[in-house]
Amino acid sequence: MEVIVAIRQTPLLDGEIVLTADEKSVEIEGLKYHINEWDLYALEEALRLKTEIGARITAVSVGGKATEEAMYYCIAAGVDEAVLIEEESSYQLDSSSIATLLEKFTSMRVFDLFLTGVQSEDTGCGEVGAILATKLCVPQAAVVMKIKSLNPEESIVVQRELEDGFSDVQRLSLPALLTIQTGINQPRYVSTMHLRKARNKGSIMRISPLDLSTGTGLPAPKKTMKRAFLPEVGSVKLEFIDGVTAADKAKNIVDRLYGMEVL
Amino acid sequence: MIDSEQICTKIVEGLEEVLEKKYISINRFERMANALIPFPYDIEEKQMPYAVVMPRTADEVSGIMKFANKEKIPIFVRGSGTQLAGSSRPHTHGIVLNVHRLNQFEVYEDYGYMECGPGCVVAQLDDALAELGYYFPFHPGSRIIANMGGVVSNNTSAHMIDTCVGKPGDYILGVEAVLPNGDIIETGTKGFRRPAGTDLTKFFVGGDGLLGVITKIRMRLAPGFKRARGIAVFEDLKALARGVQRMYREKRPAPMLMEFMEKEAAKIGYEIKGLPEPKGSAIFFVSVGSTEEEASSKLNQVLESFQAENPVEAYEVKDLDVWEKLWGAREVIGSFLMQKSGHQWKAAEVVCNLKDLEEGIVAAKNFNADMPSISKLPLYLYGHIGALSMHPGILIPSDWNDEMQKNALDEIFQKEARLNVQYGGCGGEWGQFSKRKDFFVQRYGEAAYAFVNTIKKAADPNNILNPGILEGYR
Amino acid sequence: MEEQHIEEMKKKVIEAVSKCRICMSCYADCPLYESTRGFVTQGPSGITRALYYGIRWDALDGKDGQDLRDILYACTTCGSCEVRCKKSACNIPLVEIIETGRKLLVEKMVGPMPKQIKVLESLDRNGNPYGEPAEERTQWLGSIDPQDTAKIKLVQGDLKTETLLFVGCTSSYERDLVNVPGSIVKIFNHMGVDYGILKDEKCCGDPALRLGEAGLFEEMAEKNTKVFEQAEIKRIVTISPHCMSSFSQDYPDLPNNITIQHYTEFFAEQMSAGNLKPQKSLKKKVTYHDPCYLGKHNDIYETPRQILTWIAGDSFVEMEHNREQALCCGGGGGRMFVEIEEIERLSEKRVQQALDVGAEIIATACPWCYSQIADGIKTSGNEGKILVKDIAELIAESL
Amino acid sequence: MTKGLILAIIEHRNNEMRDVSWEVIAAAKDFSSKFDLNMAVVLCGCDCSDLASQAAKCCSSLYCLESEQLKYYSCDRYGAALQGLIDKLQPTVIVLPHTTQGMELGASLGGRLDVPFLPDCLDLFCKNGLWIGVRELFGGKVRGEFQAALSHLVIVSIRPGRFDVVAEESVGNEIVSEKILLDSTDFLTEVLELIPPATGGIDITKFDIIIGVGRGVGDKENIGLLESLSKIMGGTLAATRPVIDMGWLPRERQVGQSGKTVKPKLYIACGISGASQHIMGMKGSMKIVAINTDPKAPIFNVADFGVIGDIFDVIPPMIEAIKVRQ
Repeated sequence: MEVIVAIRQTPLLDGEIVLTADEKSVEIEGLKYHINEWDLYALEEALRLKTEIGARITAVSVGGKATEEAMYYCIAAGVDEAVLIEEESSYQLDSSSIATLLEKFTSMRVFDLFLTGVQSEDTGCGEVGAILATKLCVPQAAVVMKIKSLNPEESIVVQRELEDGFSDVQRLSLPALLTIQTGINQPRYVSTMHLRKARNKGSIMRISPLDLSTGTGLPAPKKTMKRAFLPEVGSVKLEFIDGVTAADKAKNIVDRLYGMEVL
Repeated sequence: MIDSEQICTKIVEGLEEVLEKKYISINRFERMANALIPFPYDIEEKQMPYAVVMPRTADEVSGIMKFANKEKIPIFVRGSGTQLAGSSRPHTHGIVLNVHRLNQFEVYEDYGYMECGPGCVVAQLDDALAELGYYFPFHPGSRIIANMGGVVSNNTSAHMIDTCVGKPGDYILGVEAVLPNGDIIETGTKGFRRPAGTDLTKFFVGGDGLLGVITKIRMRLAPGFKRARGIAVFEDLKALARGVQRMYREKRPAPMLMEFMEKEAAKIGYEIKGLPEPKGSAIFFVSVGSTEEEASSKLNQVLESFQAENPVEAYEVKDLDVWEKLWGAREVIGSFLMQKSGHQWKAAEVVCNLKDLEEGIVAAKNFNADMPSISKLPLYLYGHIGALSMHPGILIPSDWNDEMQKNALDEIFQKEARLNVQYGGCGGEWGQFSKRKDFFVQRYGEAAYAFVNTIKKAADPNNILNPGILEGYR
Repeated sequence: MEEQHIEEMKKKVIEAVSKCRICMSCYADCPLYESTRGFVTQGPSGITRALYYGIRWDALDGKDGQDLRDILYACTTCGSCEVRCKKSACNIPLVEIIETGRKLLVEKMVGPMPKQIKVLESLDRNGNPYGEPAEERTQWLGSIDPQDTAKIKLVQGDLKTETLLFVGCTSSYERDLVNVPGSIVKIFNHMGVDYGILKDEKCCGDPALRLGEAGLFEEMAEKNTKVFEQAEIKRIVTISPHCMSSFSQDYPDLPNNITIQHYTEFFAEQMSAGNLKPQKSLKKKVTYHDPCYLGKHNDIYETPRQILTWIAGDSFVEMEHNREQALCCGGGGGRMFVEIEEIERLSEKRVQQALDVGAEIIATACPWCYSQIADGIKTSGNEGKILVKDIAELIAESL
Repeated sequence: MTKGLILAIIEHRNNEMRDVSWEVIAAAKDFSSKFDLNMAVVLCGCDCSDLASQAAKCCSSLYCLESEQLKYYSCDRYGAALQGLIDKLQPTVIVLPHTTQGMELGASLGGRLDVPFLPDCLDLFCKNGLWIGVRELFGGKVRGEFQAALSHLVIVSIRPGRFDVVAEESVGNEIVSEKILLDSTDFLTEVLELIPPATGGIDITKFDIIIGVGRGVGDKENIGLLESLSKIMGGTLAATRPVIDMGWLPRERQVGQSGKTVKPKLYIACGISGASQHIMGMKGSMKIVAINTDPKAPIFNVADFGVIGDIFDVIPPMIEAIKVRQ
């Protein structure tokens, strides 16, 4: 059974977010990167299928040199093949361009199951999976929290997490695409020794976007970020409770709440 | 793996009402761990328990037994698992009932007795009672971990000399036990005068775990003793044996403890403890009395008997440090030899009669001479000579495969049986069945063995409780 | 056949465990067995035999792998079982076997416990196991006596120092422990010792090794060793026994001309040399809790007691379980980072043992023991009846 | 040049209209007047006539695509059904709520029609013929104006809870309902069942006072502190998704997009940074107090009162203060 899992490296969110001089986007120089949290769960789900039914796993990512680190992580974690669609300015690509590149790549191979994360921590669009499935004309299910059963080469039954505690169960014929929700499994810890071995001996299959016959260079983005700004914090009604020590603030907030008979 | 999935879940569901779910484990490693015994050859597939349960009360034990009877699933009771005749290893699939949580302990000084659960640890009780000035009859080598349920079911004397303090069972006033069908009964008395006529206590104290699960033990609080300590070194084993024979024939007061170490063993022990090399086999013994003087006078009477066999030396040890070293010497031999050789220590229990002790001690010294697979292994002789009990200890290589280890063990138990039958003695420490069933039949005959089976069949028609112990196994 | 180093680990475990005679004596001293439900796999030979069969049955993956992981990571690695096994049985290296099992499970991507993964990530990213920012490492200096901080040499770049005070992560970041490094700095300055503290001190790596991440530990050890060599350090004084134990027992190529000392060793030396004399003697009854990584793992039992006798004279009392028999506080072996169900909390039992000898202060010499015992005092409702103090605090208060 | 059309796709589940549907109709109304567009609403389902009449009360024209095959939402069925209507109506803008259904449907329609899709927008405006959506980045710490490429049609999904619910006005309700039959051969998915939320356990929506537990609590052991605060206030504990994922509190206490929506009298957010998925589930509370060490945390965007500080320093004195008053 052939499983492809899409990975993306996103900047680490802790710490100060700084805008570029032209306020067109976020300053990404100097930010630390890690694998998008949702994609870690998708990768783990793929590896679970490998241990349980011997599926063959290919990890694919669109990114620049920095993304090599994520590819070595996937190799260390146990994927059979790591593919990097090398594009240094990948941070400017929007979801549909990435989906198009992935579609061109995927249509060159045979696959039974394609896994992506529901969305990425930074842009939070959650589009790539849906666009890709539509372009590949394969059935899709979003926000999957459990693979209930799998009949290789035939169909897969998944449970999807909906709002207000609802969930639904869908059967999809294979090949199919799933977007994976966090909490579906417990991602493994990849040890330093495995990472070191992957970096020394692991091999990343590199593809240039141009080999993906997208005609004139990179696919045109469907949306581009024109301006970025820091939202002024606090709603109009926000009042910060004053007080020198935490204890003073605690007492003041309790007094205010009693004053308004909320308590 | 056995297709035990459904059985395990059936057990968990069946026992859910009986005891807290978190004390029912079907974790594969916990099930294996409850089949561990001091013979560390691998667990066979058929010995893998389905589940482990840890009841806290007699009612829970009763519920478990009733369930097991209904479902025909064997129950194997486990305390610390240190019994040296292999009774703690399940012989077929079943449920292990671990008594660890049945560890209530209460001292009723106004009644003059204490009550404890089978899961109490021997050393903890011993220390607690010693602090209150009471005597504790159990003193097995594994006291720091052995459970009361085990020592009482075996009625094991170990170091304690029967002729001085009797069997530990003599101090037990009564028990509470759960029968194989789940009924809970109480036996014995709350007074000191134990029942004349039928006293069901005896079915459980020294019952080899055949007829019921002990859930409470009531034991008399006997006053502690004052101690006097002595040592005697004899040129050769025969002289040592004659000394002991003389002690009994000259009606000397029997000591509470009387250990001996044959020269080779003593040499190692003394060396480790930094004592000068012994000039022969040594006896260390403790005489007891209600006062120091009484203990000392008893000790000296025994020394008089020893003097008559012209020992290299024989004297009362006044200096406690020297005594600690001497007594400690005996305890370190086992670990020292194992650590030096990386092999594992296995001992037999040869018990002689008084008349043939001289011959018996020599036979014990050459214990492994005529046994095919263990004759070339090093042998060290020590034991509780005051009770005419001797431990020929052998170092079995730990890299021997399972089959070779089992053969070695078989030969040890076979030779032990042959000598005990020859000298009319019997094991007083590790129970009568499991790996030693053959001795019982050779010594007491088929009729006696059949009689035990009849009692077992009556009490446990479905053979639910500890199957395999009575049948014995290789 | 798996990679070579995994096969080696398996072989090492099988060989070591097959020497175990299963005499079960180690259960008499195991704090885990004593404080949990009392399953057999919550005791030393049960844990090692579980690993043995995990390898024999090739059951290191999936559900079995996770069960084995939960068994192996519950152990506090206190070493009490090894003390017992050496004295009365086969001297099996039980802790080493358990830690080899952890390394095996980490390489098979089954270990460590889920909660401990963020500890390893934080060690790698921030140089401490608590997820605190690396640049706030010396922030604790802000909350101690300014005269003391003024005299401290913050070692950075090519600055040198002969004696290094290695503060450690817990003493640096744990807010209610700030008095411990504060006291040590006060004592150092009181004696006029020429010493430095690393500006960008990083964790010694001990938690990584205890959790079985040998590769990460090697990298951290290598980096720290370079820093020590570059600063031409001759003596490292640590606040935590875990750092001292790691430097002296686990660091592969620390130059042997560097003396590694726990601060009690250094202060005892100074006291007997007359450079450090307690002025005020401690009136309150004080007892001493032996940290496992000071006592059992490094045989340092008498030095801390010497200090306490100097300070408290005969109001220093011994608990029933002391030195090799001391009860573990439950914090070692990665247990500070994961919650293991305790039916009877070890820290509470230890507090009770102190109260039983009438102690008003429990002195110890390890930040983890300190937090565990402080917690035990709170949860057992003994606040006000007894206090936990680090020996450094007592020394500082006696000057 | 005839006026353009904005088409709103509304959602229902378990035979009930979802709140977000009223919000999306309100947004469509707002955009249609702001950008001078006609407006229509479309509802897919099977025998949903009463839902249609309900919706029709608030919009002038409503299309109801009915088919047994549309009983449950699945991406390919709804996509196929809507494509027919879209070809017919040639809308300029399609707007739908950014829910699990909306995000999937919007993106796949975008892929299917090869038109731009602006997901999870806080606002929408138009500058010389180009549509621009305001979106959040980095969990709300930054916002960006995303301009869609020039196209005859743009699909936009709007952040739930961002627009107020539309008021009912009895407008001339022209309902165009069409029974449609889709070619089932190209359906490769089948919805087997819809599972309602697990009953039993505590229903946090019933409480007036809720204490929200976020990742800032640090460890399961520290939840006891918040437990005592909620007990003394007579409230109950709720939690964000990461806290539930780590198993510190049961699933039924999860507030947010994939958990419950609560509207208590008082919601105290402890150590919650304020991810949009969580804010969605609690922003309707009457009074919101947020306790966080980071003054820039997005939670303060919805809070009435902000307490800057560590919850371990603030909450114990709060408990004391309340004890004193009781």
